[in-house]
Amino acid sequence: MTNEELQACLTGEFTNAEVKIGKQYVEILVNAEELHDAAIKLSTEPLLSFDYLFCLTGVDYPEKMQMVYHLESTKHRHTVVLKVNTADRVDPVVDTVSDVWQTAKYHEREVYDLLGVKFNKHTDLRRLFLDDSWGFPLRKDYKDEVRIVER
Amino acid sequence: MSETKEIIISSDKIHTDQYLVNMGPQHPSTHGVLRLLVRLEGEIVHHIQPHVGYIHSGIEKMCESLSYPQVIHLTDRMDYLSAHMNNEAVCLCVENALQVEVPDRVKYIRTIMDELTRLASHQLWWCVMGMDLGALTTFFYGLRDREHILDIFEETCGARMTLNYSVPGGVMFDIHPNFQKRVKEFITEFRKKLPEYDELLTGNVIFQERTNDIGYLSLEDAIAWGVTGPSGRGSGFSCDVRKHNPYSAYPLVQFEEKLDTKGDSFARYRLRIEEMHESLHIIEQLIDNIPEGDYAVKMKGVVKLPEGEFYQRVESARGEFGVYIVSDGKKNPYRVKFRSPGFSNLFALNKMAAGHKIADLVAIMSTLDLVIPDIDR
Amino acid sequence: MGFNIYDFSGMTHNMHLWFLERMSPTATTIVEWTVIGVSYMLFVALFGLFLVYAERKVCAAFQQRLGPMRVGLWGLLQTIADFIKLLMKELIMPKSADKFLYNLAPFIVMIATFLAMAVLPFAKGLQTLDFDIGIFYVTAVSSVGVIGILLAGWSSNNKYSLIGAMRSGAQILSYELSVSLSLVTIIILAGSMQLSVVVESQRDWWFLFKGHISSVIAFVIFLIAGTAETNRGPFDLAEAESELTAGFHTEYSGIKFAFFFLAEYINMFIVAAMATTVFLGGWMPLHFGQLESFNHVMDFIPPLVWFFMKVCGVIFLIMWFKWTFPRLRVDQILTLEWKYLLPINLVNILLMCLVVLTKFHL
Amino acid sequence: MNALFQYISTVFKGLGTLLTGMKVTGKYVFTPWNNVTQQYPENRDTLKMFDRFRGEVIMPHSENNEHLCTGCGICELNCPNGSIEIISKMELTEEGKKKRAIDQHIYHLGMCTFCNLCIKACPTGAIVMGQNFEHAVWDRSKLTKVLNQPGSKIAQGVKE
Repeated sequence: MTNEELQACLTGEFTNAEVKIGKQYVEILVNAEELHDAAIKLSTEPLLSFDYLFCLTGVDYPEKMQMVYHLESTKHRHTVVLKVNTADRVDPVVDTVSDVWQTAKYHEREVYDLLGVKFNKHTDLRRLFLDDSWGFPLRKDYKDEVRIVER
Repeated sequence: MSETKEIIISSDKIHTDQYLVNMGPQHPSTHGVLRLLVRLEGEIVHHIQPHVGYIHSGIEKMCESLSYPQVIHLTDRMDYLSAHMNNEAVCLCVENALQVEVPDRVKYIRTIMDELTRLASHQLWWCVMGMDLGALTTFFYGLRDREHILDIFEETCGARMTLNYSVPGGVMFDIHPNFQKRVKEFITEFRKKLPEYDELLTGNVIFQERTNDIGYLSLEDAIAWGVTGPSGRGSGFSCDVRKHNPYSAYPLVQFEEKLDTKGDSFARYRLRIEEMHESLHIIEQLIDNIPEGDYAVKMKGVVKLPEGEFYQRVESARGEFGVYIVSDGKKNPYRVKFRSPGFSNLFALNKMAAGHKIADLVAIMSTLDLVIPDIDR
Repeated sequence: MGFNIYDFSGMTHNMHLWFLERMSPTATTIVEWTVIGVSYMLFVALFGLFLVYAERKVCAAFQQRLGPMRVGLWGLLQTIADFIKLLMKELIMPKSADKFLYNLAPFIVMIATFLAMAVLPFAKGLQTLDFDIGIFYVTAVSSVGVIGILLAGWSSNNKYSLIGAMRSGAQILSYELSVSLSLVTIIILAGSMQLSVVVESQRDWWFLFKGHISSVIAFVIFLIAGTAETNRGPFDLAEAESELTAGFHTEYSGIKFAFFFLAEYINMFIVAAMATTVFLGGWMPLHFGQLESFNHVMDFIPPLVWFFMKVCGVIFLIMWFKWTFPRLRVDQILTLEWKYLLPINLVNILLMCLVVLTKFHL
Repeated sequence: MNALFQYISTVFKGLGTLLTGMKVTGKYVFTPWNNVTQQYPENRDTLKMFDRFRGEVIMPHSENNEHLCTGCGICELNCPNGSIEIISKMELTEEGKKKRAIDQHIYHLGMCTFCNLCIKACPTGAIVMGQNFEHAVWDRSKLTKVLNQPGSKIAQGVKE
C-alpha cells in the first residue's frame, strides 16, 4: 500500500486519531487511553496487519512525553509510525503493547529505564541497564554533576 | 532487581529440583559482558533471563550534545563489527533530512565497504561459532582471512575496526589507489578459502549433530520478537532491508535474499555462510565499475538538520539497524535512538534455548551472533 | 652393570644383585622402590613438560601460528617457565569448599596415572610390573582417576565444577567399556593379558596388521574411546571451556591445578602407550613377517626409540582430533558410546573370534 | 536389514566427514611455511604502517621549526571528546598589528578516539595523523602532549 492509500485506510479505521503523512512514513497519533485498542487493531486488521514492531522509543519533549512505535507489515510491506502523547511529563503512564508485539516487552523496559515511562499491565517492568538508584538519563532535565561534563 | 523476585516472576511455583546459574558477566562464551541467569534442571535449560547493561555507555545521551559528524564516530563503538553500516545509517539519515544527493561514486564505495564489513563480521562470527562449539582451530582460520579485509580497511580508511569512514555527504577519503586491486585479490583468495570452512565445520558430523534441530524459532516468533538479520531469515522471516528498503548502490546490484524455513541453529549458520558468498558476489559486481567523480559533496561546516523526525534503516551484519533522529533545527540532535539488531535478537534467546542443554545454549547464542555493546549501547 | 640399549633386563638384574650384595633383602626392596619411584616422578615431570610444549607447538602448527617463541630457543623453556609460575602461585580455596576432599582430589588423579604407568613396557626389560593380568590392571586403575575428578567437582562448591564432574563421571564410566572391549579383541588374538607376552607375540607382525580389518576397527575404537577417557579433544566436556569455564578444576590454582593439568597429559601418554603396546607392537621394531633383511635393519633402532616414536605418533593423532573437531554434547557422547561404539565392538569381538578360530590371521 | 544398512552408512558417512575435516587441518600442519604469525617486536624495523593509518595527531614542523597552525581552534571545536585544547596568545606582526597565534596546542592522547575529524576540519592542514602506534607509557601524564615544538613559529604566508 502506498502512503496515501494507507492514510485513507487508517483515517477510516481510527476516527479519533490524527493521521498524516510525515517526512517518510504515515504517522498516526492516538490518545493514550486508546493505545492498546489501536495496537490490537493495527496488528490484526487484515488490510493493515502490522506484525513487526521494529522500533519502539520515547521522546521527551518540553511539555509532553511521546512514545513512538515504528511498525511494519511483513505481508503488505507498508510502514506506519504510531505515536502517543502523555500529558503528564513527569510521571508518564501508557498501556503496554508487549502482549501485541512481544519484542516490546524489553523495548518498554528500556524506555522505562531511560525515560521513566511506566507501562500498565507490563508483566516484568524493571530497569534494564541501570540500577534502581539512577534517575532517568534521557530526560532533558536529567543532571549528573559527576559523570556529565558540560561543554 | 533481586534474583528471588525473578524466580517468582518467571515460574508459577517453586521448583526444588532446579537451580540457578549465572552465565556471565565473566564467561568465555557470552562474548563480552552479557549475563544470563539460567534456571537449570541437571543440564536442561528451563528459563533464561538475560541481564544487560554491563557495558551500557549512554551513547544516545552523549549524542544529544554532539554534532552530527561526531555522532557518526560514536556509532562505530556500538556494533564494532559492523561499524561501517552504523556510520552509513546516520549519514543516510542526515543526507535524507537535508535532501542531499550523494554522487554515484560514494554510493558504490559505501556499498562495497558495507559488504566488506559484513564479510569481516561473518568471518569473525564463524570462527567464534566454531570456538563456542569447541573447535578451536576455526578461530584462527577465520581471523586469518579477516586480516585481509582489515588491511584493506586500514589502507583506505586509516583504521581497522572503528572506521569512521562515512561522513555526511560522502566518505572521508577517496579510496586508496590500491583498493580495487587488493579487493580483487582478496576475493580470489577468499573464494578458495570459503570451501574450507564447509569442509572443516559445516559438513562435520559432530557439528551437524550439534546444530540440526536445535534452537527452533518459528516464523511467528521471529516476527513477534523482531529477530532480524540472518537469525530471522533462518526462520523464514524475509527482513533484508537491502531488498525491501534499498539504499546506496543496492538497487543496482543483483543479489538474492537467502531464506530458510527450518528455523534451527543450522539454518542460521548456513545462511551466514551463504551470505558471505552473496557478499562476494555483490562486491564483484561493483568493484570494477566504481564511477569517477567526487568522493563527497561539499557540505556546510556545521551540519544542521531541519526540524522533524527522521528514520533510516540499514542492514547491518546482525540484522536491521535503525537510526531515529528527532531534530529541533540545531546542530545537535534533540533525540537519537538506535534500533540495534542485537537487542531484539537477544531476548528471543529464551524462546529458542529453553528445553535444550547448556551446550546448546552456547551454540544457539553463537548463531545469534551477539555483540554486547550493540545491545547495551 | 652390563648396559645394553637393546635389552635392559640384564642391567636391571645386575643392579638387583649389586644391591643384594651390599644390604639385606628388605633394604634392597626399599631402595629399589625408591629408585623406581623417583625415576617415574622424574619421567612424569619431564615428559609432562615435553607434552605440554609439544601440544602448544602442534596446535600452533594446525592453526598456522608459531606457538611459544620467546622463552629460550624456539620457546623451549616456555613450559618450564609456566611450571615455575604455577609453583609460585597462591593456592586459593573457596571459602565453603570441603577442605579435605578438595585437597585430596588432585592427588587421587595423580596417583591413578602413576598406577597405570607401572605396567607399561618401555623397552625390553624396562618394565616395573609384569604380571599376567597387565591389560586388565591398566583398565582397572585408569578409571580410578575419575574419582578424583568427581571429588574435585563436588568439593569445590561450584555449580560449574559439579556439572563438569558429573559429565566426566558419566563419560569415563561408559567409555571404560569400549576401551576394555577393544582390548579384549586383541587379547583374543594374543591369548594373554601379560604385556610382555603381548609385545613379544608381535615379533613377526604388529597386531594392527595381524588381525586384518578386525584389528583396525579395534584400534580406531580404542583411539576414540581412549581420547574420551583422557577428557580430551572432542570429548573435553568435563572442562568444556566455552560452556563451563574450566569445568571441574575451575576452583583450583597453583600446583594443584598443575596436578590436574599434568595428569591430563600423562593420561594421554598412557592411552598412547597402551595403543602402542597392544596394537603397534610396543617397543618391538617394525617387522614384516618373513622379510628377514628388512626386519634386521629395523632392529638396529633401539626399542626405547621405537616405543617413543610410536607413542608420539599416537599422541600426534590424538592432538589432531582435538584441534579439528567441535565438542560433542553430553547426550551425544553417550549416544556415540552406547549406540555406536559398543555394538560395533561386540560384533568386532565375534569377528575376531572367527579370525582366530579359522587361523585366518597373519 | 534396511535399518542395518542405514546404520552402517551413517557410521561411514560420519567418519568420512571427520576425515574431511582432518584433511583441512592436516594440510596446514604439514606446510608450516604458510604460517601467518607476525613476530611483532622483532619485526619493528620492517613493519611499515599504511600511510593513512591513524596512530596519533601530530603537527609537522619544517626544518626552520615552523608549523602551519594559526591557533584558530576549529580542531578543538570538532573534537568529540575534548582531547584538543588550544591556548592562543596575541602576537605583534611585522606591520605592528595584533594577531592571534598558537601558544600551546595541547593534545590528550588518552582521550583521543582517532576519528580524524580534527584533521578534516583543519583549514591550514597544520595537523596530520602520525603512524606511530606504540603509545604505552608508565605515567599517564605523558599522554598529554604539546604538539607545537618549543620556540616554533607559524610559517610565512599561512592565513586563517
